[in-house]
Amino acid sequence: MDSENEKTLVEILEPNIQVDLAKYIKFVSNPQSGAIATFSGTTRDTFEGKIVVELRYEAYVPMAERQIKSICSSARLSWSLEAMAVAHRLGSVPVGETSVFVAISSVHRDDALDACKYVIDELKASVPIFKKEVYANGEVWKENSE
Amino acid sequence: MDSENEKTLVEILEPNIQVDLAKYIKFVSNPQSGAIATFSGTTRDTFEGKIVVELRYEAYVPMAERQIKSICSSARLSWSLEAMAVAHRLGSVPVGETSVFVAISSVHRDDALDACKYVIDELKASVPIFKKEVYANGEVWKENSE
Amino acid sequence: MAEENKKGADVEIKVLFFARARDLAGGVSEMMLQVPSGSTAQDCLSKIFTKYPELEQIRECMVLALNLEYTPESVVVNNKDELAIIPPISGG
Amino acid sequence: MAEENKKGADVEIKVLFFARARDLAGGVSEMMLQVPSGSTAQDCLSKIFTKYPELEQIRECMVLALNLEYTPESVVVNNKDELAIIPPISGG
Repeated sequence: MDSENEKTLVEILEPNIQVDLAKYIKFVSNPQSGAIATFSGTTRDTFEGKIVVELRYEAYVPMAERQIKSICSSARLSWSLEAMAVAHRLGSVPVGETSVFVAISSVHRDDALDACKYVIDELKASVPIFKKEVYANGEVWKENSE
Repeated sequence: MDSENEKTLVEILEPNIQVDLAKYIKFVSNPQSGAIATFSGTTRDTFEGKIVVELRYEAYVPMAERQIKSICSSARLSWSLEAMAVAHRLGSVPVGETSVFVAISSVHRDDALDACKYVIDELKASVPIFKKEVYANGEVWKENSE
Repeated sequence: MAEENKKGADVEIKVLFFARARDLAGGVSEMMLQVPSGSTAQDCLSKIFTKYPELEQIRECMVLALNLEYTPESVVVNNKDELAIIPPISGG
Repeated sequence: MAEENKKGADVEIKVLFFARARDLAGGVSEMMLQVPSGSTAQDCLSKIFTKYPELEQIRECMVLALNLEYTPESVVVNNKDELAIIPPISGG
């Protein structure tokens, strides 16, 4: 589609910039769409029984952007999608705040829902972003098991 | 779980009250959750080539609330969920605006994502809510084909 | 309610019409209906369809709810029950 | 770049270290590396591991990216290429 680039927004956010959910939902909203599916990944307070203070993210930024755009293009081959927005925050993400957000609109709901799951799964599997979990008594680089 | 009722919010909104996405996302946010999945159903501008002016919804309100709560309870049996919010607007919903919104939080992302799809599918299949499509040259009560 | 359901006594139920069912019932959204004790929802429907024959148009695609739950037509109605005619749903 | 890859001439690439790889490289996030023309990414890695032996800890779980794309170790590097050591990822 000619306007695919205009309808796909990928942002790797610098530290201390919160993920603005409303902005991305607005980006994917349009009169042609009947459905918007979103996914937020948020910092939770415990991991395997240990108390998490915060997560710290870093990324190979230009490659991460490129990979995410590639995932979005791939999703458009599998589903009929209108607009897509993917944002990932860097630096410290305190408990309860959003680290990653995916928003996708489509004419019919299955496309947006299934593509949303695909995009977050692929992002976690292949995009060079790295998370350090900071506990009260230490810190560790994480590895996505999936 | 003891607090299940406190963690499930179901609202059938009177006409002219817009669906406040941020309110429901906030409701399902909590420090235990690592994931929030949402689904918005929005009025689109065309249906089978006809130009849609607006949708008008009515419901058998007490039964609709009861059915949606039942769907939420059922979802909690299949997935490990933290908080759930489901809202459906009544009356006229202009093109581009949200008629139904589902937000679900969970510790792990697959639970929220899969439950979100289940809830909207079940809502469309079994909850007594009725939609009239208003075109430039007429109107018709719709039937969910799914 | 059991006492009110003595053989032969009438029971009174409330009938609700939604969406297309309401349109076909001439815009009536609810009515009270008296039927003999022991009547089923199907018996009630027969009386309702006699009163509003246009409803036949959705006979094959409507379902019933009794007191906020979907119900088979064979269920026996009790006094003060609420019976709803549910045309094809289209929420979402 | 073909002209710069004449047999025997050196090529210079930039090497990037992220996350745990950076920690194991003593906090170094990037370095320039000269290797003979025709060298593969694996040849580069050998030199890098000689310089930062602690990286052996992630030898089995790291992957490489060349110029922003994942790459096999058998790829031949060219002058001004950017080679990244990617430890296990954990975005999301």
